[in-house]
Amino acid sequence: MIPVLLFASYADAFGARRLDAPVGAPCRVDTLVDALRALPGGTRLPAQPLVAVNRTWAAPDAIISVGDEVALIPPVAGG
Amino acid sequence: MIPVLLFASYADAFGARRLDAPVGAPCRVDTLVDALRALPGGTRLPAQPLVAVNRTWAAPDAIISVGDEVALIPPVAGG
Amino acid sequence: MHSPDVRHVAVVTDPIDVVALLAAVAAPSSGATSLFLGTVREVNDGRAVTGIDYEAYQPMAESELRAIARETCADTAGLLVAVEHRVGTLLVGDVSVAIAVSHAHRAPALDGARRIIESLKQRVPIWKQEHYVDGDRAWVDPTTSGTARTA
Amino acid sequence: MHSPDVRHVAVVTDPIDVVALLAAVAAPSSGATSLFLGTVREVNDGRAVTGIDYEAYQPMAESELRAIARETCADTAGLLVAVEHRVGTLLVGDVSVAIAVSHAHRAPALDGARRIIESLKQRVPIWKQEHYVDGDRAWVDPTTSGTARTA
Repeated sequence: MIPVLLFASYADAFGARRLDAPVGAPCRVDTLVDALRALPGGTRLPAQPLVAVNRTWAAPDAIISVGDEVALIPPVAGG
Repeated sequence: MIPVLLFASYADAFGARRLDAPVGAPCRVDTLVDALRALPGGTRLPAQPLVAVNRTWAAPDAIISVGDEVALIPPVAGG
Repeated sequence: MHSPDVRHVAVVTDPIDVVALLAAVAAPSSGATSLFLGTVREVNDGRAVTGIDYEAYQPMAESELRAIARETCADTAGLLVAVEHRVGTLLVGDVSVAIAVSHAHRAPALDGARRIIESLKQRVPIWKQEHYVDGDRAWVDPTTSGTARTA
Repeated sequence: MHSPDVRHVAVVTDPIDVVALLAAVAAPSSGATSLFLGTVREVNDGRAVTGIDYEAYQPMAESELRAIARETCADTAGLLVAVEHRVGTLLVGDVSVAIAVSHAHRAPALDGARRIIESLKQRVPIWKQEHYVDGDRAWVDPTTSGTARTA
């Protein structure tokens, strides 16, 4: 299980601000996203949601390690 | 005689903030400038100094009438 | 990465002190200062707005803001930058973001402020949920040029 | 020529109140505000400056500033503008000019402030005499990219 932080519309979609993705580390970012998509509310994710690992933007093929801080990032709308 | 307002480096050049140009109204702006150039300090004017008539930029061939507010404008440097 | 030209970066909940931000980029070497303010406006996409909830992934938002400020300063020697973004519930007229940039000359100061607000909107993890007069709320989604209605 | 979008234009001798200028362009319809400040800096053209005397042809300077503000607002619907230029003796760090522009969106607000400072430097009858550390003084002449020494 990999803990994932959720924000804004994604927190609304999953009904939580944090959840455990049913996948083990190490794994690729896109593997984590697929695991999240299978959870209740996961169908509301876009095709390629943004992910941050350790507070840095992560590509779909980046590797998540045990202990990493992982966040699923909705389309940003600051300013 | 046409009264002329002077500012900044032109006031320094003529040693006055206001003087009477030795020319009668009505006259052209460039005629006024030539008259000013003949006065002590007038050689320090550039080839085509800017002139304002009634607080509006005036072309060399504009006509100055009796009672107009005439100003000789050094290169502007606001901001 | 040490960067003394980035004078201040923060994501805050209190109202932004614009005068303090300007003071943060004041310097005897500065001849021009550009301040950009984002404010909550009463209408968006034709709907009457009463307020906005701003939410941030706080630590990443601050680090992204700081990275933007550093990159901007690195590309233009002599820039001084201070940035704050506010989160929480803001009302119409409230300042949501303030970007202060100073430089010896005006063009770099003006360009710097513009670059920072454009980058901020691209890559800083902050979100806003608009509150409408009819009680509806929606997260703003710039990727669809609109909003995703909730509940 | 009536122009309610030009909220405030003045050539003043007292210090410029930047907060008041921002308040003058605040509106529920505004989503972005751009403020430009010109400040006296300690060095110009490589010479150490202690202060600047600003002089204006006051009534024409105000009418030219107002014309610039009106033309800018006329070309971009929805802009709100407030401008002050200070004259008299200013010291290093003092604000000589402040231009506040607001709009629903950021690009017009940023473009508006830039246009006004550029136009101001072209056509508003204001002059500055720099005071140097060595006691010398000179009127700044942008047409020669330098200064005309006096005395």
